[in-house]
Amino acid sequence: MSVPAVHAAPRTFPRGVHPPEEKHWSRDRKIEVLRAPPLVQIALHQHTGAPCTAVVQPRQTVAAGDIVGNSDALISAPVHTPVAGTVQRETVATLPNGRHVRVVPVQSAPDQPSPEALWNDLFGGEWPTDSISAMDPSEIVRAVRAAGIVGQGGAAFPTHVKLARNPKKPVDTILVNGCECEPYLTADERLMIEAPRPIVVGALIAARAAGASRVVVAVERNKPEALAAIRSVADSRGVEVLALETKYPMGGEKQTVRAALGRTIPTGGLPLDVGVVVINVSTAAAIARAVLRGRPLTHRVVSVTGPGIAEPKNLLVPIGAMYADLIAACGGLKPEAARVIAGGPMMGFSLGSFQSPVTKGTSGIVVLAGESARPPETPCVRCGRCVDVCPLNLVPTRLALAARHKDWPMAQRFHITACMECGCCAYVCPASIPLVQLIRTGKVQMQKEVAP
Amino acid sequence: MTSSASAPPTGGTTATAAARPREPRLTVAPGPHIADRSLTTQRMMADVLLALLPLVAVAIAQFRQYALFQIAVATSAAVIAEWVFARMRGRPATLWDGSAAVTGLILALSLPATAPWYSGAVGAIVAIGVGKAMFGGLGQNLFNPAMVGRAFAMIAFPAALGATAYVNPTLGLDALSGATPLTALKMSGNVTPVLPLVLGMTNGAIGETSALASILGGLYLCARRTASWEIPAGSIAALLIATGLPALVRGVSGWSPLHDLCAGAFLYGAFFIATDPVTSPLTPNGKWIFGIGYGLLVLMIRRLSGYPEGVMFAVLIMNALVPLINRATIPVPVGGPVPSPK
Amino acid sequence: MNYLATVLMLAIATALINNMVFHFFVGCCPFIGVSRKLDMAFGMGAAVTFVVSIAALLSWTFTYFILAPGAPLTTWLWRLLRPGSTAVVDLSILNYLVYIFVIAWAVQLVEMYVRKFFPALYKAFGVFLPLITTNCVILFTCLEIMKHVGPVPGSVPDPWGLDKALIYALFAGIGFLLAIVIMAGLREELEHCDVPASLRGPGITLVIAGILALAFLGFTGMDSSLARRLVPTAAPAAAPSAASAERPS
Amino acid sequence: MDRHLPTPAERFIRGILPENPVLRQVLGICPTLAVTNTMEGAITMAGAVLFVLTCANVLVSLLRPLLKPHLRILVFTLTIATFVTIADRFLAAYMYDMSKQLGPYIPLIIVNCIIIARCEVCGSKQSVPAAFLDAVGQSLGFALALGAIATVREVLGFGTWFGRWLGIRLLPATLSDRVWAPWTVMILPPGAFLTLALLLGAVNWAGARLQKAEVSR
Amino acid sequence: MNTHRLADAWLVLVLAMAFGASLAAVHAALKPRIDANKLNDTMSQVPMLVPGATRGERLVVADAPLYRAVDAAGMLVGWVVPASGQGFADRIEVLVGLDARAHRLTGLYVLDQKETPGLGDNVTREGWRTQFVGKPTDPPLQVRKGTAQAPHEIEAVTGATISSESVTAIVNAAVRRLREQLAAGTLR
Ligand SMILES: Cc1cc2nc3c(=O)[nH]c(=O)nc-3n(C[C@H](O)[C@H](O)[C@H](O)COP(=O)(O)O)c2cc1C
Ligand SMILES: Cc1cc2nc3c(=O)[nH]c(=O)nc-3n(C[C@H](O)[C@H](O)[C@H](O)COP(=O)(O)O)c2cc1C
Ligand SMILES: Cc1cc2nc3c(=O)[nH]c(=O)nc-3n(C[C@H](O)[C@H](O)[C@H](O)COP(=O)(O)O)c2cc1C
Ligand SMILES: Cc1cc2nc3c(=O)[nH]c(=O)nc-3n(C[C@H](O)[C@H](O)[C@H](O)CO)c2cc1C
Ligand code: SF4
Ligand code: SF4
Ligand code: SF4
Ligand code: SF4
Ligand code: FES
Repeated sequence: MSVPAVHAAPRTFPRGVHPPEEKHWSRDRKIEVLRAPPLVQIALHQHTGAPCTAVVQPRQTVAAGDIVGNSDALISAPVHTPVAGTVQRETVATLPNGRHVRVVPVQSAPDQPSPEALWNDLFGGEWPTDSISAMDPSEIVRAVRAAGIVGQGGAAFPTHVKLARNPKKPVDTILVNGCECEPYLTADERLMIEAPRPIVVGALIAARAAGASRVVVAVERNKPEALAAIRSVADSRGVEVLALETKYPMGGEKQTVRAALGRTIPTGGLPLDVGVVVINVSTAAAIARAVLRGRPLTHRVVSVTGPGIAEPKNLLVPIGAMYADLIAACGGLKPEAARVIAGGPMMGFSLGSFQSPVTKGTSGIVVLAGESARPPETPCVRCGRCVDVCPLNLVPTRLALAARHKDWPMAQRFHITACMECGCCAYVCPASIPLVQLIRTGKVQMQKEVAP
Repeated sequence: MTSSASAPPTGGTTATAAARPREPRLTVAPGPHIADRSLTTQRMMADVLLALLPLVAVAIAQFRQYALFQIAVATSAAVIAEWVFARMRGRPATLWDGSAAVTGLILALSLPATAPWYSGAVGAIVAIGVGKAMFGGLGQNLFNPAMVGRAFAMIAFPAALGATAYVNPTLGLDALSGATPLTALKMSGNVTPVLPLVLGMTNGAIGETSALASILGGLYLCARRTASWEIPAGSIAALLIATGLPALVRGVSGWSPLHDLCAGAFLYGAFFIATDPVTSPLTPNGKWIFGIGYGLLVLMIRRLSGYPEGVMFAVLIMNALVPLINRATIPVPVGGPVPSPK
Repeated sequence: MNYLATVLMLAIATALINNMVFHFFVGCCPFIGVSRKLDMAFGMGAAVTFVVSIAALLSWTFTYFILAPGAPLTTWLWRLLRPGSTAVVDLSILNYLVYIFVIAWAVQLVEMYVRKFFPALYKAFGVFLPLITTNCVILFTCLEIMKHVGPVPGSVPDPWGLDKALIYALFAGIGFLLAIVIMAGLREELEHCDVPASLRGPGITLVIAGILALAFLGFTGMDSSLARRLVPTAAPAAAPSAASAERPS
Repeated sequence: MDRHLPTPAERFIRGILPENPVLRQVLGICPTLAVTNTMEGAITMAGAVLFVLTCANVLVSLLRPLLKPHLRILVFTLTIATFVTIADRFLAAYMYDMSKQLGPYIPLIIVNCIIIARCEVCGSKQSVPAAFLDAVGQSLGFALALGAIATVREVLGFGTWFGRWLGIRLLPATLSDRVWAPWTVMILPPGAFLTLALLLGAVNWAGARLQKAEVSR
Repeated sequence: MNTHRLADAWLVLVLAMAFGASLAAVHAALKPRIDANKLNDTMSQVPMLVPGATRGERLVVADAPLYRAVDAAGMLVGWVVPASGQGFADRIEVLVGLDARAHRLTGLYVLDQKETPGLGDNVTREGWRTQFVGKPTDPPLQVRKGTAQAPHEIEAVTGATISSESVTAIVNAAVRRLREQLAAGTLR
């Protein structure tokens, strides 16, 4: 496979939208370590793939980093406890996306490591690169799986699956996704500024595992500080850093690969089909941690931000902490708060209850204020603005219409299954039609009704 | 469940948030949670009315009380008809989205100054009743309502809306004493100079006389993205190329491509009528095809048919082709079509 | 007059200006009944175009040689039976009977032929063929052609040769095809519209047909001005023919 | 043999409204649209259909014991074409004006779906009286529909009703056209389509109303 | 197999015979009347189109019919020329009346037209047609919008210039044809 020259990369992709960035709420807030809450709830299914089953018993005491759940399936990843403490009876919690999952609650022991110690253990200290070239790729993959690493960019796909070599589909490039194109969110940005080293080293380890000769870190142009921080580490290690146009959804992997490498991922395909593995910056750091320090994925950075939260912050939180804990740590909601969103405002889910645990895929909590509700829906005026912005060149209004009328031949004619639910179409629709929601339910219903 | 009005509400259920004693009112709704609010349906219609102001101004300057009369009759008839038909169908009143006023005003501006009261009224009632309500109301009509109404009125009252209706020297308005530029060309080969066509000093339908006013309003609409620029661009390009190539070969004498551009309702139609989002294609490619088709049809009807102008017919014929255009221009998704399951 | 101009004029006049559906109202039943889906509509339109051309060929031939007043074949036979007779033999009373059987026979023939030699084509529009026997587009076209067939010079205004009859039929079919395909496109769109219950189906289809008929009025006069442009010597506004204004007698 | 077939009287009544060929079955649309710009045209066409349909239906009913299935349609067509020719010649001889106005639409009765449909549904199955009354009922229904459409079109389009035969003028000829003018469009094809569409809509609407009223009772 | 089919079809054959016979009877009974109707369309106009004429005599010249208008004594008083051409909507068919030497128009009648009712079909109105009566045939007639000024000008029907021009062009062509034939001596 020929590798296109770097300067051939367009640094952007066609269509897409430019929502207000709104990063100022939290971009300058240093990452704070959240003290371990008295109780954490570790979801047994926080990734794409098969759920785990608990491997601990109630009342069993566990140390921080102990395994709590595991599965034999290929597409799955174990879960670990972020705190030392006592296991309690398994219960069920509802994740923000509406999925009901089994959770293992762990009551935190009174003595937990200090914030500084925790930070140093996870991101600080030295990150040597000299041993990487000697590592055994399958060994890396095994370590990544054992650490329970799944994508932290949103989809939460088990990372070891992506890194495992497939002779039919050779990988030439590891693309580290530091775009963070959702408005408001700043977790990845802060991590790049404060811990560039593990990110770059993790990417190099991933490249060794996947057999890639090239490592590229792609960051949107609106994060100059992060770009500089990554460059200061990357340049000396042969890692390329690319500044991409600021545009939503630049972080979607189809768009990132197109903008950074000039390659087009086929519909229904993966970056793998064009010789690329895409990993999020936090994922990269987690890989370094797992391989070099043997630490599982137990903590992640979460932005708690927006005009409706008292003190916007970037928090390093134990996976399993409750949304309520995070909100409380940020001074609580302001009275004018109107909507609380798990994730970014474009693709995230609004919360009805804060009694949900943070999972490996949680990137932020955005609290909108004031008149944030979308205006009421009116009839589609066929203006075609949704068509003008769809990054995948679909015709959203037709997809929504087909979904609404359950006209599956029409839905297929307009390629409904290609939609990645990015929300650009609904964002611009002058008639406030819930296009993404219609398309999403349409896809599910179609699958049920036109069984092969 | 066939009606779009019965779709689930987008904002609504108030969550019982247990986080704080002060309990803000929180809403739960599907994403995206932010919206580009610079353009709503209502805002689009307001934009059109705003962009039509220069045309209205020229109309009033030129045709005085006659222009005011046409605008008053057609616009109020359209708005009243919208209200009545919405009531008859038991649908929520849709007056405030402003689309009926746009239809009425666009229709009014396409009438001759001296058209009798019933032509505007019948035109507006047919526009809203047959052109819009029968198809299910805003957003669902397949033909441009204003042009449906105008076509009906024009064929119903050919003497009042046809070529002869324009010339009326007895009313004491200079603007009404000569034939319209297109009629003058068709009937006696007289060529009107370009400048009066641009400024709006000729006879014609009250809103069509000034090319400049149409361009000003039209550029505003395109800049606001209320109207798709591809449609006027395609139609103007098609017209200029189709008239310009023969002119290059034979040379220009008298009636030039510029005349074709500025005379009659071509620009008014290209910017305000062909761009009706509801009745034009969805994709940029489709919009180009639509615009080019409009331009060529106008030219063909002007040159070859019994009518001096072809805007209305061209728009209706292209409207009829929109479903076929939409079908032929389904874009290929980035990354190619969805692979068939196998 | 220039032959090409004649053909072009006849084609435009037949397909667009005097469109079968929008001007003459013939073929309304299939136009309403078979225009719900685009592929069906196309099949129906193609089948009609095909059959109407064949029916035109047959009916012109029958009319010219056998049925019309003074038709050569009939006259010859009559003279054979009654040498010396000078009467003008006229079988035109049988016109309608003959046409309807010619059409029925042509449909059968076409069906058999297409099924045998063009199975793909048969799949596309074969199902419509039997329906076409009672399709008035075909009969109407035969009747229009009949008006222009007169073996005796001067017996009809504007007599047509077989070529013109065939062009007329072909474009009559194309006009119908155009109308039904446009309508099908619109109706597929309409399936997702909130049309009042009492107008769904035939009602709204007729409303659209009315609007299309309005739109097609825009083509009025195109044939004659095209002829004038192609043949600049023709008199303004009209290309008068010297033929009689009489009906065939 | 008559398995719950409607009685002759029922046949008659049904043809007029409940199974009106145009308004309920949407058959015979072409002549309905083509000849209804004047009442004279509508009534003449309805008369021709009455003649052809009655003769054809009765004859088919008479022949019904002899009909072989595969030759049925052939016999229908032959019969209909013959009676249409007779009607056509009769008009040409005695109502030359109307014959010129209706032109090809009289011969088109041959392929009119109403007639074939009646021969199929009633003539070939029921007795002569039933066939006769069915034909008359259907023709009256046809006349009713044509008359309704022609009334709307002639009154709006010309301002007259039976203008040529009876000279009834509803709009004074002296009315200034600043006040009101006849609608030429109603005489032209668009008016025909729209009038029939609205009439169908009105009939459906009234039908739905009646049904609702019955259900609630 | 074939004979079997034929046996099946006896009803059709019998019917065909019966229908054929009845049609022949209808034809025989009505044909004279129908023919008279058609001819009358034209013939009954002759006295109106040519003053002094009482009847027409049908000729066919160069494959086209033509009528000699003769008075009661059988003397030639003028000609009636059938002619047609394209109008606004469809063909317009007219009869043109001329004096014996084709110097003046003596009448105009529109046999058939499909122009727009209320507009183009005003060319059939007597008020408009009488303009043609008495017009000299040289130079050819011309349509004028507004009031006619020269003797060879015809006022257009308001709102229907195209129909007016069509009729005028048809008349001019008919005149030209008759004058050519007179000049060539094919007619007397
Ligand atoms: C619309 C859209 C926007 C996305 N935005 C981002 C982003 O800003 N940053 C990111 O890391 N991943 C983003 N993703 C996820 C990426 O497509 C991709 O899954 C991820 O970068 C892979 O890395 P991971 O497996 O480590 O999460 C987005 C996905 C979608 C569909
Ligand atoms: C929007 C619009 C559309 C029009 N469409 C037509 C048309 O399709 N046909 C036409 O004859 N006149 C149309 N007109 C009117 C002509 O532009 C105007 O009458 C022309 O200048 C002279 O035409 P007339 O001789 O029919 O008066 C339209 C006017 C407007 C404002
Ligand atoms: C519905 C309609 C029907 C028309 N019918 C005719 C017609 O039959 N004959 C005609 O000459 N012009 C007809 N016209 C008018 C022509 O378009 C053209 O404007 C006219 O011939 C110009 O004549 P004027 O200059 O006298 O107005 C019709 C116009 C309309 C709108
Ligand atoms: C750019 C633009 C152009 C429009 N043009 C028309 C028009 O030509 N005629 C009309 O009836 N409505 C027009 N509308 C209003 C509206 O789209 C119309 O009433 C819908 O067709 C009704 O469903 C326009 C609206 C916009 C935004
Ligand atoms: S943006 Fe909204 S209103 Fe416009 S076409 Fe798309 S769905 Fe319809
Ligand atoms: S949500 Fe789907 S249809 Fe809408 S813009 Fe994104 S990819 Fe396109
Ligand atoms: S059989 Fe043919 S003509 Fe009759 S209703 Fe059906 S489609 Fe129409
Ligand atoms: S039978 Fe033929 S002519 Fe008659 S209505 Fe049906 S489609 Fe029209
Ligand atoms: S009635 Fe016209 S095709 Fe059947």
